[in-house]
Amino acid sequence: MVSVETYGEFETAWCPGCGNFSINKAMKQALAGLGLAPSQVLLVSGIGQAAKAPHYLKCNAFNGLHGRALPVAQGAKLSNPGLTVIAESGDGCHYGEGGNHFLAAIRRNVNITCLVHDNQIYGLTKGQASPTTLQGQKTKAQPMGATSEAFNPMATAVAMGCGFVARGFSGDIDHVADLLQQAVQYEGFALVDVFQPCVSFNKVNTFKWYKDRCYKLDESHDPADFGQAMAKALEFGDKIPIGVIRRYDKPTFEQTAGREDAKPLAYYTVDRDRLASEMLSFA
Amino acid sequence: MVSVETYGEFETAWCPGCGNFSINKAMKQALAGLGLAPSQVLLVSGIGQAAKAPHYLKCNAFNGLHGRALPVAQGAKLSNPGLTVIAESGDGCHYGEGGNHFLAAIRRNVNITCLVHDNQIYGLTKGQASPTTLQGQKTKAQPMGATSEAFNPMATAVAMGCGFVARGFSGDIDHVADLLQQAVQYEGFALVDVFQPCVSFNKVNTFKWYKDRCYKLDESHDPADFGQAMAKALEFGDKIPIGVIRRYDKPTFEQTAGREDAKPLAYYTVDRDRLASEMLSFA
Amino acid sequence: MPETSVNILVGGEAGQGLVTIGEFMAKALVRSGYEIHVTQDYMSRVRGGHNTFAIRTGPDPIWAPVEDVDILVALDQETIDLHKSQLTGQGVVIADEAFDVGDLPALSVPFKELAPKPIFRNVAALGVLASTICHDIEDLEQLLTKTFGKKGDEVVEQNLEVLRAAYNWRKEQDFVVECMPPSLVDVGPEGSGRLMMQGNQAIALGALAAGCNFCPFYPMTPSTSIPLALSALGRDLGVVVEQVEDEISAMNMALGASFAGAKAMVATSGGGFALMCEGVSLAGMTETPIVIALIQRPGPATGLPTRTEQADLNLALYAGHGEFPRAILTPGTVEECFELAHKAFDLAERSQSPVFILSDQYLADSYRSVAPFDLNAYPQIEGPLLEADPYYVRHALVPNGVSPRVVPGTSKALVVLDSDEHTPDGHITEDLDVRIRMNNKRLKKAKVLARDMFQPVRYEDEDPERLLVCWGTTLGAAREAARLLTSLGERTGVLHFQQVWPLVPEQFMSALEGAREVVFVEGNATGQLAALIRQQTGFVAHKQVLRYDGLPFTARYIATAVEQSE
Amino acid sequence: MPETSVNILVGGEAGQGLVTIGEFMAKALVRSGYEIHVTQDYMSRVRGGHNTFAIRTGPDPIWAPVEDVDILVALDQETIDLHKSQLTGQGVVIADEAFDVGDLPALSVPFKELAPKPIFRNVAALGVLASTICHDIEDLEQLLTKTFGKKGDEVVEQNLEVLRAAYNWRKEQDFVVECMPPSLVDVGPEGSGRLMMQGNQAIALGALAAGCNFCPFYPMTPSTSIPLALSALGRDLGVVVEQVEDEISAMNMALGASFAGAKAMVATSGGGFALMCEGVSLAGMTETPIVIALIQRPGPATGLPTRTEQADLNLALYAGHGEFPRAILTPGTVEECFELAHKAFDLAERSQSPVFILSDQYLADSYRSVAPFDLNAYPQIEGPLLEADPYYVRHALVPNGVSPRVVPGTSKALVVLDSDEHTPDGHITEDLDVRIRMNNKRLKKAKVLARDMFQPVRYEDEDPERLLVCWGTTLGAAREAARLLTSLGERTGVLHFQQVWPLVPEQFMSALEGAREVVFVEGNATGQLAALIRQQTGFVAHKQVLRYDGLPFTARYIATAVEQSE
Ligand SMILES: Cc1ncc(C[n+]2csc(CCOP(=O)(O)OP(=O)(O)O)c2C)c(N)n1
Ligand SMILES: Cc1ncc(C[n+]2csc(CCOP(=O)(O)OP(=O)(O)O)c2C)c(N)n1
Ligand code: SF4
Ligand code: SF4
Ligand SMILES: [Mg+2]
Ligand SMILES: [Mg+2]
Repeated sequence: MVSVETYGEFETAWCPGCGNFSINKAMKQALAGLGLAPSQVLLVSGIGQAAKAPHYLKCNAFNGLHGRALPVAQGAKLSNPGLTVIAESGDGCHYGEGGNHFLAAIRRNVNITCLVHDNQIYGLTKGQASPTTLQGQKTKAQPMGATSEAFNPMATAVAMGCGFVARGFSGDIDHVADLLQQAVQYEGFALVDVFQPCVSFNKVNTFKWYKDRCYKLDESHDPADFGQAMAKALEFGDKIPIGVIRRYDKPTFEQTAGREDAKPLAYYTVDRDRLASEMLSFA
Repeated sequence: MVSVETYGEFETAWCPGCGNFSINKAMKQALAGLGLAPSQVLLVSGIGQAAKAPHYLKCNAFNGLHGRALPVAQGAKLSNPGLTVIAESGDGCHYGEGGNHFLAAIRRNVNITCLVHDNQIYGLTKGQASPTTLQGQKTKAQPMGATSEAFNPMATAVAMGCGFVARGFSGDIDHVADLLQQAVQYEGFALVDVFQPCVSFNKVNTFKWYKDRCYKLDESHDPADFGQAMAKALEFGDKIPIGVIRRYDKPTFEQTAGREDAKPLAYYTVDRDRLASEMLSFA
Repeated sequence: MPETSVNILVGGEAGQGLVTIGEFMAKALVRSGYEIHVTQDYMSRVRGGHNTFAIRTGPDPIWAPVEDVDILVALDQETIDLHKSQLTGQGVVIADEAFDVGDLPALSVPFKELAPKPIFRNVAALGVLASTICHDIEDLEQLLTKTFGKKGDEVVEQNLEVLRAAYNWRKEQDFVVECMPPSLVDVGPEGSGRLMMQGNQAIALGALAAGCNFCPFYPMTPSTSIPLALSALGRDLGVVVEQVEDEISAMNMALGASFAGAKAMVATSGGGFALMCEGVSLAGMTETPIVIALIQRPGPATGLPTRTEQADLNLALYAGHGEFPRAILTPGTVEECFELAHKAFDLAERSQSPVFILSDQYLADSYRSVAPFDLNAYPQIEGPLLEADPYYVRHALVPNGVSPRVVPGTSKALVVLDSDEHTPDGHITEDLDVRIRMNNKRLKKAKVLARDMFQPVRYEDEDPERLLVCWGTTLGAAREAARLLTSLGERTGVLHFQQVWPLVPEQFMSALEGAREVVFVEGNATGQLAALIRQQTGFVAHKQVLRYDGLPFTARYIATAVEQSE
Repeated sequence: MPETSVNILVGGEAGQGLVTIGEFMAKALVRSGYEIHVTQDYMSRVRGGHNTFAIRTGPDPIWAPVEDVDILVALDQETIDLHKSQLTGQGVVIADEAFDVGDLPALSVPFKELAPKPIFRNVAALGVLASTICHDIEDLEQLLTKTFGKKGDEVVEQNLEVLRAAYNWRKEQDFVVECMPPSLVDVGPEGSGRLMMQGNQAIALGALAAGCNFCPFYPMTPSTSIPLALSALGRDLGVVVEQVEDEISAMNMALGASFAGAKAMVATSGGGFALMCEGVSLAGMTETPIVIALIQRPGPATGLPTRTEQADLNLALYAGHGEFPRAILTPGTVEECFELAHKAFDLAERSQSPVFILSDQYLADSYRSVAPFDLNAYPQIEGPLLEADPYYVRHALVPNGVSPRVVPGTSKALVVLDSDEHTPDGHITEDLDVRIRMNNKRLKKAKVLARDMFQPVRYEDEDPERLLVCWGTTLGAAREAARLLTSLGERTGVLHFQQVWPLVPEQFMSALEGAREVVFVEGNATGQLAALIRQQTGFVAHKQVLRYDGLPFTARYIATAVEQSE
């Protein structure tokens, strides 16, 4: 039986008080709750503070390039549909450098989870604005304030027809764990954006800032309804909803491409006779 | 006085019957209508059939790399705020290879126009699915049908808070010209997506297909209203609205960054004394 | 250089169906046992412009294009105007009677009469052409029937009628025909059994034979035909070929797949590859096998998207930041495309490194007649291990640097990769002693690659006074040029690199030092292989023949350049 | 090698304020006329781990780091454990009294008493340190007052109090201090007037002096400090510095800006630059000037993000598909960072090509004491033309290949650029004769670059038996090593390349050929400059000293390696 302990305890390179610790806990809780052994799980990350997460959990891991977690995750998942694949990285990684992959992954709908540690800042590179940094917020690199409007990943994902869109706050570990479980169980691309206070560089969006604003969506919210989902996705001010904002079923890439039950490509062998007959199409 | 003729007549490399010709006409009409001399206009494109457009119009032009029209356009505009800058390219270029720039440009809100020749296909490379190709549509490269859901640029732009979002159909040149004029006059990033039948490779979204579906938005549509705009942005079936889907005012990048009336950087000279005094901050 | 060959040039606008004529004729010739060599020259547009499809054919092997044209099939006036100067003494023009052929020997064809609708014109042209070279009409009838079969009997019948009418029309003309000499191959009722295949198709087939099963791609001429062929040939085999959002994604997705046990490949060209550079470095750091088909076209930037060049050798050699080993294979023929693609997967897996197949538009699009490959002689390449104990570490420090590679998810073992410097277990580290050890480990794998490489091959004169040194697709023209130059007086041989990296000087220095004059022949402007060989060996080329106008080499081009610089 | 120098190593966890201590101390030393050489060694994390800030200081110029530590300021126990073996005979440890210093000579500081709150500890440590090297306290008081001034009088007072208490505490200890020898510079009431500046800051300043006014960037260690300095220094000058979505955007935006008349620059490191490769090719094709500051760190892939290496020379040399000219400048000192950055804009504009400034983390982060630059001696670089007639063509075929460059929008002229091959007017073409002419035109500009380049410079022994050849940031350590080796018996000199491309062999062959033993010293594992020089000249290095553990060279490292391989 797997338990939270199965996933080990590791020394991290994170700052004391960082929200990443809670997300790490939530991840262990979620995986344990799903009964997944570490060898069944693949965490793929990019580069950033959040992207170090796969090192702090027993699992298969591919800590790749900044911004490129999603392509790697999809490649691995399509090669081994049996793996539980989670692309876990920062807001800068997934929405900044990796923005184009984010758009494409939503449309492609491969059955993976995309977990975003959203601290609304670039942590590892010491405090520049990220796509989700609020416009006007002053940072080391933006002493006059961030010039661009903040990216709203929830609204964008909902507008693009993403089938599972959720938001959490690292301050509520059980809730994040629950969202992660739902995301993994959802058949298709599932986005989980988790607010994560960066104690070192984001002096605006602090634990208290989130705590004061985040409220949980209750049953009155129907994530199957586009209008309701969009309304909640856009709510970002004194009150910010957390929970499953959008959820509905649609065919996954695996289903569309007939690869749902495909055996891992690692077991693939060429059918020589068949290939020989294909070759004759050139005759 | 400038007129449509001011912009010249050119031999093109386009297929007879292609929707690009009409967009080219509409562009000339719009620029002439705005009274802009060719030397005041900069067309920036990527690579594709649509991206050849700047060669077929008298103007300043930067026909750059596939997918990279928007960064070039923004760089040029910020260097010379007096130029009318239009980033004109195909759906593959702007939404595919260039997807991350599309997201960032909306958020940055530099005062440029983004014109998309949307033929829902990759033309120049001979008929592969583009981001806007409908799911399941069969192409040369997707003989089993396109696997991803189609990208909805209108809904994405509206969800992201884009200030000007419009759609046209090359079958109605005057209307496209009008949209382009409004887009250029709009202060900020303006998106104009124009349906453009590709007679060579898109056998589904033909002239007739568009003609049968497109209807013009009338006064009853209020582009200032998010909900209405989103509803229209999502309408893509038997009926497809064309016109200005979304429009509202917000500060441009130039305004936020205090560069609205900046003189062209080409006239810039270093203020040596000032720089010398800045240098002393290292003492 | 073939004893006898006929060079047929079909020219016209894009969209006029010249490729259809060319492909039918070429296929018919292959089925009848002839050798062919097709050179496609087309513009970066969908309609209009001026494109050509040149079939050089005959009973003997043909290695390269030639300038001289024996039969000019002109679908438009421009084709006549542009190419009439290439017509040989025995040459003939096949053109619509409305075109102005001047006083050229011509078959002025009444296409309007022969083809009821414009759409049938190319079949009519095919009929006239086939008849002009005395090709058996039954062979073409079979081909057309097979090809149009799925469009229904009526379509087939209409096409056959036009074909016959055109074929017979030519026969009735008062026109002396030099028939092709008979082919040297036994042709049974099913044809010669030989295949008509392009370089890129052979790369796809070789990859499939090696076990390739994953290819994410972003379309880019002239590489796109590789994923398309992989998809067409491999769909029923379970091969995953998916168009993705950009080249960065293609490369990273391929690495994710390779990590998870797929045999992955990407295919692209210059600009697309430039975007993959960071990913190449990731492959180097994570020791993930990846095969990269880099099909060159002239740059810089978008350049000439549909033409040929050999200017990205340096890029392939140094792409990606940091230092790590790689191999670069450079096929010279369609057969080598197959063989080297197969080998590329072997090398990638055995060195856990990026391996390049560096070809170019000329060979990519060039059809040749090849014998069917004996697939059993080319086994599926061994993949990674499926089993390991739970204490497995991915980058164990083993003597040759190649650690046992296990796949995640097929055993209890945990497999960890990191783009940061890492300890043998794959976890991030900033221990600088470990850094040195891991960097050495990775670089050591260069030896594994060097031990098992394709030696440069000598062709033609074995003890020449003059040696033409070339790599990749220039082989054929160099061989023909060597024969031409030998016939002009100086014994000339060829040294061909079908692998340009790593280089093992012992394999070729005696050849370089044995010739009085060593001429490097490269399809670029700066002599990239010559510079590399100087860097590695100190040997300085005596002469260079460079071409960078977008067209492939010919024997005449090389011979003229060599003689002029005498 | 300085006659007398003191090496102070401040070590501790990230977040403990060691950089604050180091910067204050270094600044105070500079103001007092001392030379300094700061080496920063830090981990890729925000808190914890082990970082050091080493100040080597003395009255004479200092060129490189050393291993030996004279004063070890240990903010944590780990610093003592890791660095105690580096302590010299006269060395001393400054550490909290709670730490275990064993039998090392130590000042065990009662930080709890001296600093009322933990946040003041680094000021307390600063006080003890300054007092240990007999640095005048008033100087530090001024500095603290100036720095904390904007935080209010109370903060200033609190800090000053702690500083004084710590300073005086040390004085009361029974501890013999070897004071620093006096500085050689006249120090007025305003200090020495010298600047404390890092390599990257000097690059930014040099760029601004040249007229740089546009820098889109994506953050990447160790390059980010360039845009940050450009922004801080240039904001009021009207310079546009904007963080963008990715490096691809940064490069293309910079090219759009350059086209429109800005003096544009990008700054990045390995992986970020890999993403810019396609854009480099675009600059080459469109002949758009662009300055690229490529600040190296160890690869492959993410590698060691905060350490140093010189392994991207080949990448800079060959980045981008196709063939086009470029220049690569490799500063060896902070002064050269300024000078070469200025020159880079000149070369970029005069050759309409990409020009690289290739530095690395070591020099990027290294503070030095420099004299203020005489800005009037470095004029703003001439930009493109603002006027042309309406018949202007952008790529006119002129003898040296450099066509007059006009900006769009400032005259009636239309300016057209194309990434495809183009006619002189910038419009797309597939005319293959034009292709040859345009390719030749572009390549010809290499001559313009070669005519006006930085010659390699000789240092130390002018007629040495042994020559250390190095490039970029290795200069200082090589000079110190040359002196050390000379003192050990063999006359040793240095040849430093501050520009590695283009290379003009006449400028350095006599130096290479004049020495009995030529040793290439490079911060990479494969000897990239040595290979390049062999490629260009045939000269083969006799010996190589390579380092790739992420740390900068020292004289001892080089001398030991040279001697060991004897
Ligand atoms: C191609 C590339 N560009 C830039 C970087 C530098 N870089 C590393 S992490 C990072 C931002 C991290 O921000 P985020 O993804 O939000 O993660 P966080 O550290 O905040 O958790 C950047 C810009 C890089 N490693 N690679
Ligand atoms: C980096 C790069 N990748 C791929 C290509 C090949 N390419 C050229 S145009 C094009 C697609 C064009 O589609 P779209 O933008 O929709 O334009 P259209 O031709 O349909 O007008 C592609 C994939 C390229 N030139 N550069
Ligand atoms: S820098 Fe911010 S995000 Fe990174 S570990 Fe520290 S608190 Fe967390
Ligand atoms: S291929 Fe399509 S988009 Fe391109 S010119 Fe032809 S019809 Fe137009
Ligand atoms: Mg972040
Ligand atoms: Mg398109």
